[in-house]
Amino acid sequence: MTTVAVVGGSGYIGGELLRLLLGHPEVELAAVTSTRLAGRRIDTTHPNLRGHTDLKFVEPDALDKYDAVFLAVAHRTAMRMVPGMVARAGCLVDLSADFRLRDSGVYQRYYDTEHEAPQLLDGFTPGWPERYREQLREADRISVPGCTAMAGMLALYPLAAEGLVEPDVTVDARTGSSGSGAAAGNVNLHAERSGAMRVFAPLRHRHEAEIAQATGLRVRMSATGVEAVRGVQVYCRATAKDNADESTVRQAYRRHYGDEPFVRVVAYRSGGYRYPEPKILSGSNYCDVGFAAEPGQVVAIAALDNLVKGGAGNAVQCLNIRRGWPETTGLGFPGLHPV
Amino acid sequence: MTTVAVVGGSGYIGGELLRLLLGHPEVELAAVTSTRLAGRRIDTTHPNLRGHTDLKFVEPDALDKYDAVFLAVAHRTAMRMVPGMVARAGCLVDLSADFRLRDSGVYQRYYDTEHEAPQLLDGFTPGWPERYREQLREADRISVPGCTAMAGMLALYPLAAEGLVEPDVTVDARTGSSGSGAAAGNVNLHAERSGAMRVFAPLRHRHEAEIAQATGLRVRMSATGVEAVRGVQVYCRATAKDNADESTVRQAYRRHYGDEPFVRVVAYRSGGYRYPEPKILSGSNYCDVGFAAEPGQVVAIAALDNLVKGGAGNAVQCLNIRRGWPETTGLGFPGLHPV
Amino acid sequence: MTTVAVVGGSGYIGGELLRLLLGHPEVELAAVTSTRLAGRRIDTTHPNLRGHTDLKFVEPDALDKYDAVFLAVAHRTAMRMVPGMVARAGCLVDLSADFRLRDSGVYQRYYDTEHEAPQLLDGFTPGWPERYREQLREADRISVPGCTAMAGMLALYPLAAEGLVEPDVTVDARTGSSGSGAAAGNVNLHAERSGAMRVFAPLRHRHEAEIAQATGLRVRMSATGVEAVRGVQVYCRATAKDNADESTVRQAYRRHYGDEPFVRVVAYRSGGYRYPEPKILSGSNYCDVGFAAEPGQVVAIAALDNLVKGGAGNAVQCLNIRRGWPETTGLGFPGLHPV
Amino acid sequence: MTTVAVVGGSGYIGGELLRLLLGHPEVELAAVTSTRLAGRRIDTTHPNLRGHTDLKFVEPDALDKYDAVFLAVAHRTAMRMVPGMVARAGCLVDLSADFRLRDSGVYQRYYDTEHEAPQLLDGFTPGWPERYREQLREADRISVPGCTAMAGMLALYPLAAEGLVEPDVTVDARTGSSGSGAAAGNVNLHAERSGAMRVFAPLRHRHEAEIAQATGLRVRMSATGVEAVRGVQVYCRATAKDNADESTVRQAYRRHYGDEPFVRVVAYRSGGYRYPEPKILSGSNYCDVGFAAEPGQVVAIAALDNLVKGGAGNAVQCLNIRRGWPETTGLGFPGLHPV
Amino acid sequence: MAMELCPSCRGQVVVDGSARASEIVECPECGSVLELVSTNPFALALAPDVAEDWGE
Amino acid sequence: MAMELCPSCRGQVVVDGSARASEIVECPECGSVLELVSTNPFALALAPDVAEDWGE
Ligand SMILES: NC(=O)c1ccc[n+]([C@@H]2O[C@H](COP(=O)([O-])OP(=O)(O)OC[C@H]3O[C@@H](n4cnc5c(N)ncnc54)[C@H](OP(=O)(O)O)[C@@H]3O)[C@@H](O)[C@H]2O)c1
Ligand SMILES: NC(=O)c1ccc[n+]([C@@H]2O[C@H](COP(=O)([O-])OP(=O)(O)OC[C@H]3O[C@@H](n4cnc5c(N)ncnc54)[C@H](OP(=O)(O)O)[C@@H]3O)[C@@H](O)[C@H]2O)c1
Ligand SMILES: NC(=O)c1ccc[n+]([C@@H]2O[C@H](COP(=O)([O-])OP(=O)(O)OC[C@H]3O[C@@H](n4cnc5c(N)ncnc54)[C@H](OP(=O)(O)O)[C@@H]3O)[C@@H](O)[C@H]2O)c1
Ligand SMILES: NC(=O)c1ccc[n+]([C@@H]2O[C@H](COP(=O)([O-])OP(=O)(O)OC[C@H]3O[C@@H](n4cnc5c(N)ncnc54)[C@H](OP(=O)(O)O)[C@@H]3O)[C@@H](O)[C@H]2O)c1
Ligand SMILES: [Zn+2]
Ligand SMILES: [Zn+2]
Repeated sequence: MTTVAVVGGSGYIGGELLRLLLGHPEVELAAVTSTRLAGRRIDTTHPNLRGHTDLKFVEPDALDKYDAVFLAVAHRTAMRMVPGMVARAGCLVDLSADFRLRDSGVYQRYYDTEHEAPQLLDGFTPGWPERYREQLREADRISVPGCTAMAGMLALYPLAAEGLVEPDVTVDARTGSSGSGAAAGNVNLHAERSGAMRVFAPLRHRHEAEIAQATGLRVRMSATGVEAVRGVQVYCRATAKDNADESTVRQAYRRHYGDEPFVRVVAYRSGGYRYPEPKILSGSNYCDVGFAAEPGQVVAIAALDNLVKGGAGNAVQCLNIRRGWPETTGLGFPGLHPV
Repeated sequence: MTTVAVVGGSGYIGGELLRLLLGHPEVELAAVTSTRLAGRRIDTTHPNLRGHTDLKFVEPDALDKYDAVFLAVAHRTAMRMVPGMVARAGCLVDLSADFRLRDSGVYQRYYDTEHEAPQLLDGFTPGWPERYREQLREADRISVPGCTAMAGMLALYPLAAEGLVEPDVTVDARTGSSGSGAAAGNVNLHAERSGAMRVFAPLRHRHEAEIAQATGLRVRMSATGVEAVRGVQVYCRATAKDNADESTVRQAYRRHYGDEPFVRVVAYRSGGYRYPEPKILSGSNYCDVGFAAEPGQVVAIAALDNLVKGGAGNAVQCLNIRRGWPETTGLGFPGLHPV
Repeated sequence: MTTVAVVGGSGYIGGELLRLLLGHPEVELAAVTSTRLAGRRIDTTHPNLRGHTDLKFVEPDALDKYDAVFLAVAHRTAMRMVPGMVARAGCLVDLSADFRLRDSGVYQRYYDTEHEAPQLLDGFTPGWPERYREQLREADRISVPGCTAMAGMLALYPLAAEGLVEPDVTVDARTGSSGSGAAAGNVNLHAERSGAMRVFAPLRHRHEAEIAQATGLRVRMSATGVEAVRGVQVYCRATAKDNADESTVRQAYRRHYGDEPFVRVVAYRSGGYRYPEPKILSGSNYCDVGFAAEPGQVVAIAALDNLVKGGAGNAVQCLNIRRGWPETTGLGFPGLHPV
Repeated sequence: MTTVAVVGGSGYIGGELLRLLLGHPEVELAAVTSTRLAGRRIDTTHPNLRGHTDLKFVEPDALDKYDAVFLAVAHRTAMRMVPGMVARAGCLVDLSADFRLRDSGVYQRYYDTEHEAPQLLDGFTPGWPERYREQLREADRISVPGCTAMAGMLALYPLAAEGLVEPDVTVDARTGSSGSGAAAGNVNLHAERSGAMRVFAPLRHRHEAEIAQATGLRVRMSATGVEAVRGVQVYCRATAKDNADESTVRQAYRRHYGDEPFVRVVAYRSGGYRYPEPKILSGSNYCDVGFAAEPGQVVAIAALDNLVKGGAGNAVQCLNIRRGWPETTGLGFPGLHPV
Repeated sequence: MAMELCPSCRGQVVVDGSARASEIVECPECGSVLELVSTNPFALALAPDVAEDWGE
Repeated sequence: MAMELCPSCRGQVVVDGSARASEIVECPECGSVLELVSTNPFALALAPDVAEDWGE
């Protein structure tokens, strides 16, 4: 069995990692850390795990060595931890923003923080199976993309790679509340957040840097919180190049995703689910991508569960690749309908 | 104009009082206090009031004298404040629990706190227009019932008063999240509270003491938080006495509420709104009461907006009575459909 | 008293007109029609009106003459009705799409229907108080803009009028379920529509034609249904001209809206409500507009309640202007917080 | 492989059966019927199954013979179908109400319909693993309890069996919208049903007959629709016998459920999930049961996903027992948090 | 205009003077759909019910 | 069994060997409802659309 530890297990991404790892046939969840809740049972924080584990949180200092370690802590905390963590982890998978951007200058601009371990940036492989599958087979340091970034990357990469669109694109994200984490404050009090359409980033959403890096496009990104707990949807607009139309776009998506276990092309003629819909993906590792076009404009839409394909599920998919297991191991839940 | 001050204006009840008082033709809102936000604009906390006022919060110490003062602070804080407040207020209206229960022993049992001003209890008139209208015309100290208590009192009083039910009754409340106030903590984070059916009080909900006091019945009360921001519904069961049936119950409600401006009897044969539904009451001062019966059992149902007829609206209705204005003044909003 | 009739009173816009007109001090609601429900009480369909009216629906044929008639029927039905209706209405206010577009060719393209009364198009004044106030004072045929169109028009008109943006703009609308009306089918079943992020129009949303006509811009518009019953928010992107920046944009909005009773500029530094938020506008006639800018791009955001400023409220505001009453008459509800 | 057919596969219970059976390692889903959608792909109706199956609906007449057949059709339809179905099914599992009640007179009273196959009633084994495990090992006709009935039965059976409560109990159910099925009408339109607290059965909810039959208690049951798509919670009150208190109740639950794979006792001292919460059970086959007591009164609470442990999941659990497979086969999803 | 009593809940039902036989009237208190079975004198009876099935 | 191309999106559509003329087949990629206009050889055409009106 592959031994695994989760650092920052009390948060939302941490909890989702625990759910997936406890149900993973090849993995033994050996340790879960929390600074605030050390000594407390995990299922006190994550009630869906009652009956699935008797594990308790431990202090980060109490960590031993493991075949794989997942970091589910906030940015800044991650980069401070990583140098000391690499010795403990056969494979280190970081879910924070700290090792996603190659350029520490861009990181500083978007995160208002100087990078504390820029020398380690090159050592990380993007946790993006659809594009870095080969490299992930041997990667011992993996940096998982942000949730809305992952959706934008999957939606736009084929269009960029095939030269179907001009470089300036816009990405408008719609997101549920769990994307902000469990440590969120007053603005995420239910009475304030419920039923809202809250434009919390009208411009310059941090994930635009990741999408730009991944696709080579010039990305302008916004984000609006809508009523949902899980779920991210990105609506992307691009100027069509040459004769890019729905047919050429569909073919591009087929080529890139036809064999992918976790990306489905969803662009149907009719029905309430004709384009990517996050709610039927809750708990599943799918990213659905769709499109529409009219003369001069291509629209790409993607949806995923921010905690699964936007985070923990994607991380487990990377581990599966690294360890040579079938990529879908432990990630079989298809999503619900109705939901 | 009647000058009015609101103490504890930054909370949910406080905000609702501000909305109603700013729109009240006879009232001049003269001061609003907050300990945390003194000096800040009111509309920073209550964005629906943008364009309606330029008032800022002031320290409680900065209060002068007013024709009426509304206390919208937490229990315990209220009873500490009241002795010093009576001199400043022509009419003092308290929305906390501190002066609702005649018996300070009962108060101690339910609120785990010794009453600090029991000698003042007798001086308060219940803020219950439907039953204390005459007394309210002259009342200078008014204690407004709790939100779920008000619903239960309106549902059960006619049944008790007319001897239609045996003394043991159960009241099961369903409530939205604003009933917990703006200072609520982690459990009311949107990702935790959204879509929940949270039994937060399986027994001994505090408001059962108020309903028992109001009706003379022996009340067992529970409360479950459901997905809503505003709204309370109580589902009450009682054993029918003699031949109490739907017809006798309807007549009892007609007698008690036929002329009431803010209580409607809602028990229809069919339709999605055949029984009291909180969501169409949001923002309105209505309490809708309904019923059903089968041999041996009478069911009474009531719904209201916890911040309006369950609090601030009821308080304003009491002020209207005290000042001799038409009781509906400033309380004309009917509620929305669809909503 | 001004006598008023509502045609198509059983739908959502119809119901909202009834609520506003019943509460309007200058108006006597004389007749309400429904083909399906003639003879039935209005409050059976609109339960929030219980206790406010004993009116019943009547057949459209039973209409007499009235000072004002509001048409709240579907498009196509409206244009068939209008020729016969003009004789019955001192002032005819149509809320359908049929008389919004000057060019019947554009209408045909977007609505897939040949216009049946194109000769009447010129006789309609846009129901857009902020721009057509003077004309509305004398208008006897008024066509009220679509809900998302109104939001887009209010957001973009100042930018277009002041030459702050290039002509190509995109508008991405987020909308609640009531925008689809009461006659919607299976896709709007609660279990399907709840919690969704449904891109129902990835391109070519019908209202783009209205916004283009209103502003002279070239508009590409999409629409996504999110979890809400009422509420529309538009997120608009434009390329900045010259040195348009946040300061010049704010000044433009101030000039256009500083004196408007129902448009507020909402672009604050911080807080959960720093940009336009539909939920606090539910039931109110406000449209809040906001903005953000970075070099080369201007973002404009607007929010409103689709049934109020996006429909019935706007219609009543137009009637107020036509009849020479204070424009805010019957439209005083400010919106709720929390909600 | 065990061949399986699902009759009535286009509905909500049908769709959930398809999800579970497609993911079941021992089962081959051979046929799925629909009268309205014969010839159409299953994933057109159940978008979460895209990529999981290319099956199409077939006419019920087109059915062959199968090791197991699940009936997911409405009541009345089921009892008409069953006589002709028994020859096609090695094991016939009915999810309708038609074969749950032993007494066809009780059936008639609650369902307003004369039973058309009362001679078959005795041949059905209750689809209630926790109590009929031994009989289910050999059962070839299984009748799965109703969703809220299952919750009530699991909550109350131990109390009744151990003589801890008096016979008169009340059960108040709170339910999401999927319990009404996909064929629901106007009252379940999103704009009407969203955010509601709709008492659709103030008394005499049909499932009270099943709970009474299962426990020997005299049950009075109500049901209120709240905002959720999946999820049922029952809040049950009973009069304590002798010295039944929280300790004796907990022990009774331990004895009955300590070894049960799908029933957890959830009654904690504190936290937002201290009592059974449906939302963390969405998609899982758990029923969580909890309790509270005060002198004279015992409260029992249970929660489950109406489509899983309240229907399709329970049906699959019964099939697992019948076929001698581990009872948890294909039912491993634990539920999500946050959700 | 006449004031009649609803046969279901005995609430007051306003019957318009010009109402014709078999016209439908709703009781404002209980919502029962009533039929005017006679006009001289006025008499109301419950109109046949459309069954509502809420689902489970 | 034959593999045909969807006339709308050119996706692969599986046509069962026993399929009869005018039978309806759905394209798994774009959801178009297609009609088998001929069986020898197989040919698919878009079936007449049922218009969807989403409301405003
Ligand atoms: N949420 C998403 O959708 C998502 C998706 C992809 C990646 N990520 C990334 O993954 C990382 C973790 O994100 P997250 O959403 O899991 O954040 P989170 O829920 O806020 O948890 C992060 C850490 O915050 C602490 N924490 C949790 N609850 C708290 C509370 N109530 N009060 C104070 N501190 C609390 C915990 O550390 P202690 O227990 O040690 O105190 C926890 O490990 C971040 O770097 C984020 O950018 C998030
Ligand atoms: N909510 C209801 O439905 C309801 C109904 C009827 C009666 N009541 C009663 O009315 C009173 C007020 O209730 P409420 O719901 O308005 O409570 P609340 O929102 O919690 O406000 C109460 C006080 O708490 C402080 N506060 C507000 N937000 C805070 C935050 N984020 N952090 C810390 N402190 C904060 C404020 O005082 P400072 O600004 O001075 O800090 C405020 O005056 C209570 O006695 C309650 O029992 C409530
Ligand atoms: N909804 C919005 O946000 C909005 C905003 C601005 C403008 N508008 C426009 O205003 C007009 C009315 O819109 P709406 O939203 O009020 O539409 P709606 O609710 O669908 O009502 C329109 C008409 O449809 C019929 N109807 C209502 N419920 C029905 C049902 N359950 N089954 C069958 N027919 C039913 C009614 O006519 P009968 O009673 O005669 O059968 C009603 O007058 C449209 O032209 C729309 O474009 C809508
Ligand atoms: N929903 C629950 O929570 C639940 C739980 C336990 C047991 N049950 C029981 O399981 C059975 C099925 O319940 P269900 O919730 O799955 O019901 P449902 O969704 O209404 O489906 C039942 C049948 O109705 C037809 N149908 C589906 N959608 C329709 C539409 N839009 N218009 C018209 N007809 C439509 C379908 O038959 P065709 O495709 O042949 O037309 C389908 O097989 C019932 O006996 C119920 O009592 C339900
Ligand atoms: Zn009646
Ligand atoms: Zn196709």
